[in-house]
Amino acid sequence: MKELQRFGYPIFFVVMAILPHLLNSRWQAVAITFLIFAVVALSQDIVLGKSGMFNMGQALFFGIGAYTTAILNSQFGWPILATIPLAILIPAVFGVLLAGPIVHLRGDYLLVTTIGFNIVFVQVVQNNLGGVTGGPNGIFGLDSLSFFGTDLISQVSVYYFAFAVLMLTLWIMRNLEGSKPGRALHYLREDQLAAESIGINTRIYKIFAFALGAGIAGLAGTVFVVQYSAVSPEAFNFIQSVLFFSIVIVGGSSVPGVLIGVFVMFVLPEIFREFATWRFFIFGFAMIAAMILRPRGIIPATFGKIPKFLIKESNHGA
Amino acid sequence: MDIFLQQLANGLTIGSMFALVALGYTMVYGVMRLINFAHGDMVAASAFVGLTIYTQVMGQAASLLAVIVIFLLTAVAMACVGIILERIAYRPLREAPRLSAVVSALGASLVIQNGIMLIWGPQMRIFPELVPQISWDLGGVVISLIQVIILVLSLVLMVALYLFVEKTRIGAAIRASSIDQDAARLMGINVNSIIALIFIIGSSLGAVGGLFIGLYYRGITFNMGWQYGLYAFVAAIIGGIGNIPGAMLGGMLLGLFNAFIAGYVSSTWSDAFTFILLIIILIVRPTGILGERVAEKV
Amino acid sequence: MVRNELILTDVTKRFGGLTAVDALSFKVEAGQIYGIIGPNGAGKTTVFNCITGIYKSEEGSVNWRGEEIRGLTPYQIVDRGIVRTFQTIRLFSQMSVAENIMSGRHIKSEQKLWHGIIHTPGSKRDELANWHRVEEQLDFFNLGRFAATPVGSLPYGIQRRVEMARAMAVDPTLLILDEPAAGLNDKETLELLETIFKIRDKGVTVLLIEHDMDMVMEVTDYLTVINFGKKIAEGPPEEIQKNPAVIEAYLGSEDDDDE
Amino acid sequence: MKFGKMMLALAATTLLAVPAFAADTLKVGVQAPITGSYANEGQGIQNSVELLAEQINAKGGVMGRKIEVIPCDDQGTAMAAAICAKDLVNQGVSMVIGSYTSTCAEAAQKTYFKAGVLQTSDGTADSLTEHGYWTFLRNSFPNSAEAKFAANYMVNVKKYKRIVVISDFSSYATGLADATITAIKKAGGNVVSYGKIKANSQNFTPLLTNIKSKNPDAIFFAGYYTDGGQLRAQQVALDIKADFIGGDANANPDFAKLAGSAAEGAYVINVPTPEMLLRHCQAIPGRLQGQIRNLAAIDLDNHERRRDARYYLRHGADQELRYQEGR
Repeated sequence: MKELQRFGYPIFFVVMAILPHLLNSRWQAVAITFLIFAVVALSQDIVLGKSGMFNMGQALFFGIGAYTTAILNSQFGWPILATIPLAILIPAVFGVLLAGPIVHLRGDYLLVTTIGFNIVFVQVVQNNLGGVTGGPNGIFGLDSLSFFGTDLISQVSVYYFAFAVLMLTLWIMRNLEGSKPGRALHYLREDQLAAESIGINTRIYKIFAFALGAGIAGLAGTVFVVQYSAVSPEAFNFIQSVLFFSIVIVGGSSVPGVLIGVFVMFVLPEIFREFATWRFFIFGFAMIAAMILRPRGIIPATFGKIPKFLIKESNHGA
Repeated sequence: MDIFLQQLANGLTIGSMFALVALGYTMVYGVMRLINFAHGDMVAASAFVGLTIYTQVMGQAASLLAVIVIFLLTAVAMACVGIILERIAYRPLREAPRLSAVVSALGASLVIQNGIMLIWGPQMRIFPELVPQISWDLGGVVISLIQVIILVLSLVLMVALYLFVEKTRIGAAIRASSIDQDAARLMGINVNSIIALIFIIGSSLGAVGGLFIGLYYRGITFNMGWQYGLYAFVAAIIGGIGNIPGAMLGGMLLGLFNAFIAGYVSSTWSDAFTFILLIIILIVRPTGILGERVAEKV
Repeated sequence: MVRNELILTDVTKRFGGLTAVDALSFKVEAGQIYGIIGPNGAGKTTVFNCITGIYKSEEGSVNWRGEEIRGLTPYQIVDRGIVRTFQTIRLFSQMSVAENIMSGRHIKSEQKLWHGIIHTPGSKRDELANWHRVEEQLDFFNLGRFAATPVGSLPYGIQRRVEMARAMAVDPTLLILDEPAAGLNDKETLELLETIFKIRDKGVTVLLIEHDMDMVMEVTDYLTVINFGKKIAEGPPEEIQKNPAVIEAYLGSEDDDDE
Repeated sequence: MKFGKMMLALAATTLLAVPAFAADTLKVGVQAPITGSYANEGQGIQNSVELLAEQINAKGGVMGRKIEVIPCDDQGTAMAAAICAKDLVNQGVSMVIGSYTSTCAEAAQKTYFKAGVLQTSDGTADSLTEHGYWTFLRNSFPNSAEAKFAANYMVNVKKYKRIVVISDFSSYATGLADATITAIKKAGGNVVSYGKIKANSQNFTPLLTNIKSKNPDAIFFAGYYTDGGQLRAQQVALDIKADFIGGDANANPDFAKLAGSAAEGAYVINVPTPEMLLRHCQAIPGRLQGQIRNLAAIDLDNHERRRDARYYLRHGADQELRYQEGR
């Protein structure tokens, strides 16, 4: 495990950095979607894995981010890059507004409300609210990303943009781990009453988790727009939320776990396209088998990130 | 006024189907703390099984007796599937974190849904008109025979289930297991059998629901289970999950919401309004309308 | 300078038809080790829950340092220097001992929410300083060698210590212990007594519920005895021991189960 | 129906297939929702194309080259469609048939255009042809055309005074419904209500009860036959006397099976058979540049003697076609 941590990340980064040059355009597209999904799954992990809140509506925030970028670009002609702050901020604000009234709900009740919000969102965009969401068709033909006048059209450049966003997300996740708010989320996940009784305002931190998760998912939404030059309601429906939910649980809510989860839940089905109609039948069995073999996920969440000076000799187990 | 009554009748019909399916969720949840996401697909599967029994076993005989036999055979078949499902997908995960079992259930849902597609094909299958198309016009309110059958039979089944759980020894064992499995085990209750029984009851009720869908709407598709599952699950939550009368109430309410919102407010926004209403209910009553029947120590 | 006094006046808590705590009044003075005893189901833990904000009492007042704290949330009460442990240990069982104790530093830490996203030199300093405070608690409770061990895998007695260390990490003014000796063997109980005295010597007022009469008599300065939610006696331990009402209340109810 | 469309699609694309490179086989991609909620249609597309390819190969292929079919599952989602498009292009297809939904067609269009791969689609969204990609060919008429026909028929032929329009939430159905409403208003007709149903949700009585109170004399349904049949059945069960007019996606024998005895008297707007379309296409100068600007719809009511929709669906509506010229 320690070995994996020491060498795993550098190897991962190096492989990911050279990956697009080894792939043909189909697999480049898969790899980009992998990166986008990884970011959304990590944002879901903040809410579901780290804070233990049963959220089955993460596609909502992903969608709000994507639609924010798409609408600003198509209606107001903003360059994609300029939409990024709002694509983060607006989902985050929604995260606060929507989570505020519901975070006191326990487990499955929270689950239903998040599903509900997701369904409401899809209906809102389908019904073309305000005439800007493009209805069931979505919004097409959006601009590509451009840096100071240079359009980044090629798949490779989109890949690196998505990769940069993933790196940013990983960096935020790392910062979160080693901070007071990050630990607070762990505490409330483990035992909410104990957390309250030790002085943690769990409500604020729950909302914080939702808002942070929403902001990151929103950023992923922008990357989605860059990749597909389009948004449409079905990309952000409840089934997608179920996918992100499953990714976190199958992977186990650690960062490598979530990345492997995205690979297993998204890339593997792509690899096994040849099975055609049998694909999801087999995939369902695989999900069951994965949970039975690794009930806590492929790589379970690890705690115990404590400063070295605290670790004394004769450690018990650890 | 007659429109109101008509919507009431519509709502109660669909609501009783939701309630039947919701009972499957709530009973499993009550004992196992598991959201059995595969339940909706079991409902869809039962409609297909019922149709196959009609065409293959019954030789397309259309009589009251035939319908009853279809119901019974389907219920038995689905009960077996339910037990197998529990053995394969849930039993190994009893000690695992709760959400692992939920993902296993999602996997099972994919298996069943795609299994239906592989066996019966992706196209819509159509039920014969097994129930005569009779309807009565009661002063502007049209009620059909099948609606009456659905309503009455659902109510009978629900009351029977309620009495079974509340009044019988086995029912007491079910309730005991849902409060504390370990304590129930110590009291000599075979929790494994209770769980198997729960799956038998839940799946059979789901089978009845699935056949109702087939008989009433007649067109069945392999992926129709999702939405019934989702609505029934929501109904169970709204009523207070683990709570049997709660599931019935939740199902009925959801049916009525559906009818009145689509009928009076806006069909374009029916889902949005329905879910906003449900979220508001949960904000006001955080453990459902009737409260959940799950003990938790503070 | 306000005195560190906790004054309960006519606190009443009902659950449906049952009155768990009935017009209870008592006063804990600064520097005391104050005990609340009573038979099973007497409402002791409910009193604690009312003080620490887990329940809100229907009537009466809970006054801390001259401020009414009835109706505040648990974390607001912790912010005012009152911290508690639980009868059934409530630790963050998958997390290490050090992380558990660090949770006590939460309220003292200067970090803002956005420090969870971006670290600053200030937040890094704050983080390190708090870990050093954790180290102090590890040493004080002799838990140093378990620092990195997940709490859930430790024996019960050590878990009790971790829970107290976590509470002490808050730097409380008033420490509330709910049956701290429950489940401990004699040796561990003795250690516990010493620890409680050491905590008092740090200037922390201690309020505890205990079932074990011997231990209570030894450790407390002052006692309140409750039964069926009502106070039946109060006074120093040696007086309480002789009180006929207390003896009666305890007769035949010596079993040690939790309530 | 579907099979017919496929035949047309294949024929149309092979017409244009320029033997640019001398490969042994002619690679034909099929981009279709093989899994997901349109699995039925998707698998239908795949099977039809494979069957056709077999038949054509049995006769010696196209210009001496055998057809090789390469299917790709777009799951009905834009994301998977974009991946599919790239995959098929990589595998060297020279034409792609399918993508059942407008969304998927649109998500894939640009990739095919850049690679110079011909694409046909059942997508009816008007926007599909607005980019002007020369590689894109419709095999369905755009919504606006059917809408014009339907509106004209309802307002001027049948003289309906109170029309209700129903669609589902799909882009096809909403597009058609919106276009139809516009066309009805343009023709001076009166739309009293516009309702939406959720596809496959089966329970349409609440909406129908509401519609009943509006006393319509016609219900125009822009969705698919799977819902249309049930909608019609429930309409009759609720004793709503209005005429039922289904959009072209209702033209499926299962519509009548689903509606059961209620199918009697329902109208379905239909497109002509592929042979007719082809005949028509070949007359277009410039040879299929852009799109097939063709449509026709059948006025089922012309058959005075047999008003039963079931009859037409069973026998195929290949007689007495009334063409209406596209733009």
